[in-house]
Formats: sequence, structure tokens, C-alpha cells
Amino acid sequence: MSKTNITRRGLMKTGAATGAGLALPTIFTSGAAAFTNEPTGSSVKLGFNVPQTGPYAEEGLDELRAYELAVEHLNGMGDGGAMNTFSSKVLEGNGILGKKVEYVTGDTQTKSDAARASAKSMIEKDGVTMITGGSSSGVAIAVQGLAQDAGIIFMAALTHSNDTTGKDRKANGFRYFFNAYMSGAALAPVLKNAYGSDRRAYHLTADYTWGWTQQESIAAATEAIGWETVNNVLTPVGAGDFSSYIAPVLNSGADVLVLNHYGGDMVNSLTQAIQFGLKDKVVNGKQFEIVVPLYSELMAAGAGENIKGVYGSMNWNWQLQDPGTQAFVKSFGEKYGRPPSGSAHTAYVQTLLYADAVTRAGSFNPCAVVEALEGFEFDGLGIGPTLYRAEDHQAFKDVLVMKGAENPTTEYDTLEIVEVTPVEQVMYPPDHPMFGGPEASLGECNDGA
Amino acid sequence: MGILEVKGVGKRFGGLQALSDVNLSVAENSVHAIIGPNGAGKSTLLNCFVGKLIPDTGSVMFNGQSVLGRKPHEINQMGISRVFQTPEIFGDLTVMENVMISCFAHRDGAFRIHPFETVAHEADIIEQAETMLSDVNMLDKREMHAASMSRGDKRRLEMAMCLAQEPKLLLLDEPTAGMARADTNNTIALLKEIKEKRDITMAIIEHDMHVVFSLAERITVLAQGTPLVEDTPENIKGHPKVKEAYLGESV
Amino acid sequence: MKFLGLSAKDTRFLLIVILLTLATPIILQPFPEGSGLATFNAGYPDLMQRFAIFGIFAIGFNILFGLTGYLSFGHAAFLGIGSYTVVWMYKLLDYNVIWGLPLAVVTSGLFALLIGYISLRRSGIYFSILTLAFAQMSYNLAYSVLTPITNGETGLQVYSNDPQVLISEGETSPHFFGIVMNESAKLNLGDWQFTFNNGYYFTAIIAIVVFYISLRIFRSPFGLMLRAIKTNQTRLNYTGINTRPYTLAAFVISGMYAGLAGGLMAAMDPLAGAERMQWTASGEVVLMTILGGAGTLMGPILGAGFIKYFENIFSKINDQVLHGWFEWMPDGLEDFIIGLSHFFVGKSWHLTLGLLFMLVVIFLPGGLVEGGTRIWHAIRRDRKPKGPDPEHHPEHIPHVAEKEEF
Amino acid sequence: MDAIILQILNGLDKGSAYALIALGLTLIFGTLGVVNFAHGALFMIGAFVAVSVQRLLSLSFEQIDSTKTDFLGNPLKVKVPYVESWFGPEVGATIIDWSVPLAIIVAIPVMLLVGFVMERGLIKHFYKRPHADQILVTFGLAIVLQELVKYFFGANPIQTPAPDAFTGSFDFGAMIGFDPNVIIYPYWRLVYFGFAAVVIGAVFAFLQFTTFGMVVRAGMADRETVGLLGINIDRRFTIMFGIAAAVAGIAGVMYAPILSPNYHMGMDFLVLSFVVVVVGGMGSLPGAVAAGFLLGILQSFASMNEVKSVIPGIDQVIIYLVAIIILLTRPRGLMGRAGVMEE
Repeated sequence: MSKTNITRRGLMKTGAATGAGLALPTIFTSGAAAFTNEPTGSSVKLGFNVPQTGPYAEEGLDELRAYELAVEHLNGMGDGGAMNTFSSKVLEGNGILGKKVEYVTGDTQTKSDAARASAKSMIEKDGVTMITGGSSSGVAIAVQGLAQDAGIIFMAALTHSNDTTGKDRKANGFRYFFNAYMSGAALAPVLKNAYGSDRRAYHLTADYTWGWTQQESIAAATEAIGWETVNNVLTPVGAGDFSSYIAPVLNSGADVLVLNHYGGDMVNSLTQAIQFGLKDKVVNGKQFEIVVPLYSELMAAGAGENIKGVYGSMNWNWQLQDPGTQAFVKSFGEKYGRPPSGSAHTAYVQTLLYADAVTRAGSFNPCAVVEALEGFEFDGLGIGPTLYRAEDHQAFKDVLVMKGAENPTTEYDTLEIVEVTPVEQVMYPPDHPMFGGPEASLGECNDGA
Repeated sequence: MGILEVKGVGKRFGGLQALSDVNLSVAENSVHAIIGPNGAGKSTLLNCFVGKLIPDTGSVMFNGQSVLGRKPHEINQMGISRVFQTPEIFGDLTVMENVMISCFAHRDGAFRIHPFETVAHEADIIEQAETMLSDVNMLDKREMHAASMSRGDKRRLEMAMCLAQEPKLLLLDEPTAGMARADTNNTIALLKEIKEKRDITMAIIEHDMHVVFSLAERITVLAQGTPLVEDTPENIKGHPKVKEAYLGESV
Repeated sequence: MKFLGLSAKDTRFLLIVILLTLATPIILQPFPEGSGLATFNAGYPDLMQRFAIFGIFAIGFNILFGLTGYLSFGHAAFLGIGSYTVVWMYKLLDYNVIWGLPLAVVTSGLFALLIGYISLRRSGIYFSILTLAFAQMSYNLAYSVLTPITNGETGLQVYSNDPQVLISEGETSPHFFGIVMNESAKLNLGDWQFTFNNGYYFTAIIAIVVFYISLRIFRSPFGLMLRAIKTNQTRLNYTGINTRPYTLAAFVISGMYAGLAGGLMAAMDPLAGAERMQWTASGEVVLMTILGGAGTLMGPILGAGFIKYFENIFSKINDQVLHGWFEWMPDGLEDFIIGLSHFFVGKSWHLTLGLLFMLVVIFLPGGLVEGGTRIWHAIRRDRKPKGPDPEHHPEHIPHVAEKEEF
Repeated sequence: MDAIILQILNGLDKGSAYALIALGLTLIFGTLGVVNFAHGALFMIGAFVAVSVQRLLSLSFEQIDSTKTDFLGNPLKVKVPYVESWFGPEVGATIIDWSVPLAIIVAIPVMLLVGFVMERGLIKHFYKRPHADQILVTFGLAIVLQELVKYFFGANPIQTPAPDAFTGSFDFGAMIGFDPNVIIYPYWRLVYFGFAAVVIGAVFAFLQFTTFGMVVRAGMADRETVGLLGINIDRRFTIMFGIAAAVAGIAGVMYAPILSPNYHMGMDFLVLSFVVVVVGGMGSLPGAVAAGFLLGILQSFASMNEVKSVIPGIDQVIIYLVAIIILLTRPRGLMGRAGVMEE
């Protein structure tokens, strides 16, 4: 604080003096709370900040389902789900550190402003110790910054941009979801096997930070296997009709189209590319192919038949066969009658991981939680052994390469797992140039005291 | 030399020659009426005086200065006020506010930003506006909402607004159009009173011969965009050409 | 009782507004903590700040739209410009808001001058679309091409490698000469907890000042001219008034209010997102003004509070909260009520807002203030049936949709 | 050259959509004097009529297939659409496949009805109200409509494919002498363009050659006079509202295969269609159509790499830039009448 700063205590005195006729100074909260929103009662509140309106509302809804399930499991209701398979065994189903878990929800509207407003209300009004959620990188980064300033923990859910744990990484923020670099690293070898190393790729990229980082990552990874990047065209977000961007692709000499789009944009650009008959064409003597680097179940449902045979990557999928996945899918499926999406999985896991870290640390103090999570290695929550790297708070684990199924039997298995890319292949140094280089730093953990 | 000198004015709308070679001189402190059958070009001519239309040919001089090419508010600031056929007032404001706007426009000119003065503290303006309202016998209606008044009252208000600017020339576009006989007579009386009280020139476009002959000192008869004759009321009454073109049908 | 050049009635009005504003942290916290209805409490810093900030935005917008009738659909652009200016000052100088806020007013004023000068060449819907076009261009560019200046989707924020040439030790968040915006004092009275936040009071004092300015503008000859523009531009032109500079002045003033509001947003929370320039944000202030009552002094502020309240409170009502309220009911009925509530709260809060827009405009034409006044008069008339109406309230005059002009 | 032809084709298609929405909007404005912010929602409802028809035709019963298991390990329930069991798998599949064109037949009466209900129930009470009130109430209605759709259909875009016969594209370039694969154009977009041309033509013919249309046009020009003639203009205006709703609705139905319907697509189109209407000139039908195509084609040109590399981001702002330039050079848009909505 600067020298002229009025200290918290000083301010309270002033406040008390003005209100002296009405109240005694003692009724003001003592500044004694050790950290922001220290839970003092018999319960602890978590904030689930997801999009409930706007284009990603469906993702938000599925995340919310998973959060509610996680709270149930933490409080000892239900079958415990993946808590039973989790390698760390400190969670006992009695809440967190014996405090019952309660939660508040908010609507991010997929806008940084609204997300920050909602998160602030959770911190200021409801007194949460941790916020989780998000379905866009801009929102995740904005809320992560807020959590850092306010002194609470942010467990990011769906955010794929390199920046979240790259140049915008924060000590109080953790990301379980994979990122654009990992997508590229996982996809490239599979693409090489499937389409050969002599390919010319044309990128259509959503014109904002996530799109750019993904395009950069995919281009770098595919160029490393010998592909040539013919062109990269930036498309406006929410363009709706992509025809004028798709039409020139064939004439450019490219034989692969990479769609760096997400959500509705991806559904539309893929559908329209198929309508233009791109996949039926033969260019340079090769079958024309389309790649969608980042997949989600909801996008796959939106794109319907068009995703058949199209490669992409995912953080997790319910079709995995490990015990953690099976336990989670079983309890989610029994509660909601449908398999969970990848974002639901991240939401669930992040909540358990936070509860576990608090329990191991024996404190809700954010700095203690950060310490407990940094370098934490665990297993049993789906997709195998995972490391929360201390340098950038990114989780490292295997990455799934997916493909649109040719003959899906239900609406839920429209994507099939082609390969589980081992974690070594998607590793990168924390000071990688795509992640802010050596300048990027987590800063100090902030407990708000 | 009249206060308003119109020379050789012509105006064309597409295929229609609305005005051609109009010459007119309105003497200072006189009441000059312009009459003519429907479509004779009376309103077009008036619009050429106030800056709403720019004639294709000719000149319009007011007080020795050309008005052509000037915007309506500039011409108004030169000293020409206009009363419309349908009263144009500020319907959402009170009667008093209507008149005060004119007083401000007269005192402060076309634009002056004065956000930190208070209307209620402008004693001079208030006094002036009240005088104007009492001149038209509307002081008792000062707080009324202008749009809710009768048409006759709206007309009187509009006159008060025009007079508040102390114009040299008052243009009246059919001031009694659509009025009942009694209202018409009141308006005539009001105009006479105004004329008596101050030095003002009036140019009236009118359909109602009763009004014209009660007020006008000189009359110009317009037919098919050209002045037919210009003379005193007495002479106009008996003029054969006028009878043929106009009076025969309506009087 | 008169002061600052106001009439006795206005002074009373201003004093009430000041009192309400200062007591907001108490008024908005009517329910005890932990009770089921605590969800409806709005007395936490972020929302109170938003009430004040959007109040300022709407007050300014009202000077343009409420007085002159010119409906701008692009005022969010100035909000964004104000925010970006303030965050840039954080990045370049330090976290003291004293550098950014005045500059935010100036830059948004300059942009308003430029955009207003061009847009005011047209009137009616053509003017609206021109302002919309400018704002949408600003938004689209800020979101993508101008990312080096605006940090695009993420929003402009301070990074540790920013110059911050004036920064002093330990300065980590916005402050006004050491009064740190996000610090609060809390007062516990029984089960009630009241939060007195520095940022809120900073915004509230500015809001009172700009409200006073708007009151003065309403009562000034300038304000009278602006109202005259709304009711009859033709007459005004023939009364010797050049309307363009008046509308431009109103446009610039309201743009500066918007810039101030945007600057304050960044002063409360040092991040400026591009979405605050989007057409929906411009539309929001239009809705606030109309909902509260365009052209009335208090209306826009009420409208702003109304919309922000729904956005922040209703969106947070989830199943857990609903169960808390209705658990005393028999199971079947509880499920039914909760199922029904899903239409209106939580993820469906937009629906409630939409319905309320419709209800207000259908049953309270002229907005909340007009409606409230009418109800008030109806009650008073009941009490003393023969008492004359002391303030004249005009009946509604239908707009003339088409007015022929050459 | 080839690139320009290509973008003109794409522009025509975008333009068709803009023109169809703008046509209804300007029709409502011209006849009723109402600023309808719910018009985008009508387009959206049309698209969801297509979704509903597809869903209805695909209504299924469940058959247990014990050879397979679902995600929880239970025997798999396979869904069999009723139409497939009634008419046999092939005919049934064809019916489902043709659900979008079939939806047109459903959409016309549904949208007419929606239009009538909206006009009689709500809009008619706002004829004499200020435009601000009209904006607020129709905006509120738009929100309510889209939230209801979201409640029942979810927020995710829903795939609504065109019939198999129209999927894929044809090589337009090869037909007119260019190299193959240079100018390709999807069949469905050709269908859409043709459809738009027919609808626009029909609306104009209806207004031009029927007595009903003449009265409406007279009403657009001077409502009071027509009212004085003793003609019941109100009933005709109700019908016009229905027609405008139907035009927006079937535009939405046919657009569903191009743009997978989602609940907020109406809002996305709303702003754009207002820009189109105003650039065309408030209340001018030919203006709206001309502006729709003009903006569609210019937007396509601005999306070309050659253009974007010179002026980055031009494709994001071109529509607004053109709108500003047109409104500054032509005060009332391309074909607007004086005095309309200028107060």
C-alpha cells in the first residue's frame, strides 16, 4: 500500500466515529480474518460461475450438473463417484474439513464483464472461498485475475487458450483442462498417420485471442510434421454464414481445412464446409480433409452427421475405460440419464481437487491450497496419472484424439476415441514462447489478508 | 424602398412552374396581403422568404440584405417571424415556456450554451414573457400544457411567441384557416391591436376575404405563380381580372 | 431552504437523493444474513457500485434522449472508451484513478464530438442507425483487430511488465490518493451485516455531483431549448434557434457522462472488456431510460437499478435456493413450484426481464416514474376527492409518425 | 475474376437472407408505423418450426437391442421413428430427410397465426404510442420468445439438414468455362436464392396487382385518407402483419440447413436487418431488397483475403461503414421517403 493509504483499521475507526451515536465500535468486524472469506460457521460456500444465457448456455448447464454432483459426493450423499477411485484418500464425505459444502451459482453470459460481476457478488455477498467455471478463455482469464486480486482460489473449467496458464497465469488459478498447444501436439502425429506428411493446410480462425493461440499451436505442430500452412483467414466471431471464407479454400491449392472455431461458429463453419462439398473433392491427388482441433460433445451434437471422419482432440471422454471415468460416468448417468460431457468432467474434477487440496493442507487459506496443489500428482479421476505443474498451474495428462464416428449407435457416441496421446508428447517447458516466454510469472499467491 | 423587396423570383418543381417572375414590395409598417386561388403559389412564395425554399431565379431582399441561401434560423434572427397555417408550438411545454423560448432566442441569438443558469432566475425574460402573454390575453393560461389548448389559443400563443422576438416583419400563413367565425373575428381584432401597439410590418397570406379586407393596406393577387395585380383593397375589389381569376368563385 | 441555485423543491429532491444514495448500503440490505430471503439483498459493493455507475450512464443518456428525443443506439462506445482510458492510465502511470477519470471524460467527449458531428446530420431512425454503426465498428475492431490496444476478448488489464512509472510500493489496486476502492468496513447489527465500501462511496459522491449537474441542466435555458427540440424542431428553427449545436452539445455531454461511467467501471474493477461496447450494452441503457421514464430526472436511475438488480440477483437463484424457500411444502407441490420457477429465475432470468419490460410498458406507459406518479395521484385523489391537481400532468400526446417536409 | 464471381454468388445468398428479413420489417413499419424489435424472433421461430417438424417426423419408439449396451452398461434402447415403422424404413427415412421443405407447408399457417396473434394481442395497442414504447415492448417480447425457445429446445445449435438430394455442391465455374473447382456452389444455396427470389417476387406482385395490395399501398402512403374512404384498413394491416411474419418465418425455415438454428439467432439478425432496412430507406420495399443484396455482396467482397490483407478487419465493419456512407450521401437511405421516422 502506498504511504497515503488509509489502513483498514484506520478506516474502520473513521466509520465507527461517524456512526458512534448509533453503534459501538466493537460491532465492526475485527480485521482479524486470516484470509478472504475464511469460513467461520459449519459450512463453506463454493461459487459456480458458468454461462447460463448466451451461446454456451448448454455447456454451462452440463458443468452445473457436474458441480451439483460433486457437492453431493463431497457431502457424503450419493455413491461417492470418482472419490472412491481418486488416488488421494483424504476426502471422507463429510464436506470439506468437516464443513458442509454449499454453493452459489451465477451467470457469466460468456462476457468478461458479466462474469466478473457475478464472481464479485459471490465473493462479496456470499463469501465463497473458491470460484470455478467458465466456458471461454477470455472469461476464465478475467475471473482468474479477479480471484487473484480478491484472494480466493479459481479452478478454471472450460478454457483452452494457451494464455490461461501462459502469459495470463496467476498464482491463485489452476487449470485442469488441456490447452491449444496440447491439442496440436496430440493431433499432429495422428494426422500424419492418417493423411501423410505432404499436406497443405488452410486455416479459418475465430478472430480473437483463443482462435489465434489455437491457430498458432496447430500450425506449429503440423508444420513440424511437414505440412505447409497455405493461408490463415481470420473470421468474425458469430459470423453465422462462413460461405465467403469457405468458398476460396478449394482454389487455394490447400487439401486440408483446419477450423479453429468453437461452439456455434464451429457447427456452422463445419456444416457449411460440408455443404460446399469440400470433403468430396480431390485436390493435389489427395482426398480433401477437414480438421477441427478442439471438439466437445455439444458441438458434435450440433454438427450432426457432418463430423463423420473429422479429427479433433478432447480433454476427456466418457467412453474411456479407466475406473475413475467409469465411476464418474455411472453416478452422473444415474442422476441425469445422460453421459457427462468433457466440460462436466473438468468441472467435477476441479471441485474434488480443490476439496482434496484444502483437506490435505488442513486450511481454506488460498496460499495453503496453492501449496497443496502445486506439483500435486494424482490418479483415478479419469484419463490416468496427472500432474499439476508448480510453475504454471497447468495439469499435465494424456490427451485424447477423437474422430467423428461413422456409425454411431446413440446420440452420445458420435465421437470415437482414436488415440490416447501420452502426456510426454504434449509436455512443454513452462517458459515456452507460446506461453508468454520467460517473462510469464504466476506472481505471489494472495490470501487477501 | 420596401422592407421586403422581391424581384423576378421563379421556382420550378419538376415539370411544374410554381412561381415565375414574382415582383413584390412590402412597405415598412404596412399590412400587405397576398391572395390567390389554391395552387397559385402563395405558400411557395412564403417559403422562399423564410429559407425553407431557395428560388431558382430572382432575389429576395429584407432590409437591404439578401435572405437567399440563409437558413431559417438565420433569417429569423434578421427579423422575420412566421406564423404557420397550423399553429407550430411546443406542445409538450407550458404556455409560459413557449414564450420564454422566443425571449431567449431574441436575447441570446441562435446558439448560446448556458447550462448553469436557471430559467426560474431569469427575471427579465419572465417579465417579458408575461407581458407578451398579457398582450394576447393568455396570462391566466401560463402554466397550461400547450398541446391541450384550443386551436384559437394555440394561434394566439404562436403570435405571442413571434411578437416576443420583436420582429420587423411578421409573416402570417392563413392565420384564420379552419377557424369559426367568432375566432376569426377575435384574431382580426388581435392583429389590429398588435398593429396599433407597435411598429411592425405584416405580410398575410389568406383565403378569407373578410380577413383580408379588414386588415390589409395593400393586396397582391397571385395566379398561377405570377402576380396579377397589386393595389389597395378598394381597387382590388372591383378589379375585373381579379374577379375572373379568383373572387368570382368564392366571394 | 435553497442552495446551490436550486429552488426549494429541487433542493428537497436533491437532499432526498443524497440521503438515499448515502444510505444505500443499509436500504439494500433489508433481510438478515442466513435467512431465505437474504438472496434478495443487494447491499454488496459490486452491485451498489454498478447501481451508481449505470445510474450515471443513464442520467447522461437521458440528457440526450430524454430531453432532445434523439435516440442514440451507440452510447456504449463511450462507455468502452472511458474504461480503456482509465486502464491505460493504470498501465502507464499508476493505480490512482485521478489520472484516468478526467482523461476518460475528455477522450469520450472528443469521440462524442466526432461521432455526434457526423451522426447529427440526420435525425430520427437514421440518426439511431448511424450511432449504432459507429459503436458496432468500435466493438468489432476492439474485439479483434485492435487487440494490441484493447487486449481483445480477454479485456484490457494491467500486467506486471507495464511501465507504471508512478507506482509506489504495495500499490496493487485502484485507489484515490490512498483510498483503496475495494476496501470496505463492515457493520454487524444482530443478524444484519452492512458493508460500507470505499469504491461505492467514491462512485456515489460522483453520481450525486453529476446528478446535480443534470438537475441544473434540466432547469437551465439550455435544458429548455433541448426539450423544445424534442417537441418541435420546426418551430425552433423559425424562432431563430440553430438546433444543431444544441443537439451536439447534448450529445457530447451525454457522451462524457458515459465516458465517466465507463471510467468508473474500470476504477472499481481494473479490467475493461470489449463487450461493454457491444450493441446490447447500448440497448441496455436505452431500455433503462425508457423503463424508468425518459425525460424524468429519477426515471433513468430507477431503470438502471431495476435491470442491474435482475441481472445480478435473479440469475443467482438456483435449485438449492429454491429448495430452501419451498421445503416446507409437500413434495409434489414443492417440485411443481420449483419446476415453475425454472421459467423465471436462474438460467431463465432473461425471461422475467422480458416479461417485466412488456408489463411496464403496457400498464405504466411513460415508465416507472410516470406510472408511480399516476398511482400516487390516484391514491391522493381518493383521499381528498375534490382537491385540485397541484402539478399539471399532461396527458399523453401521440407522436406524429410522419410529418411532411420538403 | 473467378474470385469475384464466387463472392457475388455468396453475396447473393447472404443478400437473400437479409432482404427477406428486411422486407417483412419494412412492410410492418410502412403499413403499421411500428418499429418491431421482435422481427428477428419471428425469423428464429421459423427456423424452429423446421426443427419441430424434423423432431415430429422423427418421433420414435424404443426397441431394446440386447446385443449392444448403452453408456451405463444396460441393454441399448434403439430408437425407431414411427414413420419408418409405418411406411417402411426407406420411405420413412425419405420423409424425415425432406423435413425442411415439408416444414414450409407447416410454417406458413403457423407463422400467419403467430403474426395475427401478435398484432391483435399486442402490437395493435401500440400504433399510437411513441416509438420508444414500441421498441421496449417488442424487445421484451423478443426476449420472452427466445427464452421460451431456449427452455424447450436448449441453447445448443440444432442440426437441421437439407434433403440428401440437395447436399453437396456443383461446379459452377466449370459450366461457364473456368477451371474445375474454382467456383463451386452448394445446391441448397442455389435453392435458397431461388426461393428468396420467388418470395420477394410474390410479395411485390401481391402488393402491385391485387386490390388488397393496392389498398395497403395506399394505406402506407396516407393512412388517414384511406381510413376516410371507409375502407377497413385495420383488418388489412393485421393480414399484412401476418404476411410479414410468414415471410420472416419461411426465410428462417429455409435458412435452417445453412445456419443450424439456435435460440439467439433472431437477435443476431435483428441489428443487421435494421441496418438493411434503414440503408434501403424506412418503409421502402424495393429499398430493403436492394440494400439487402448490396450489403450481402459488399460483405462477401470484404471477406476476400485480398481485401482483408490490405485493410485488416474490414469484413467485420463493412456493413456499418457502408451504412454510414450511404446515410451521409443519401439522407433517407437508398429509396426512403422524406419525413418518415425523422422526428
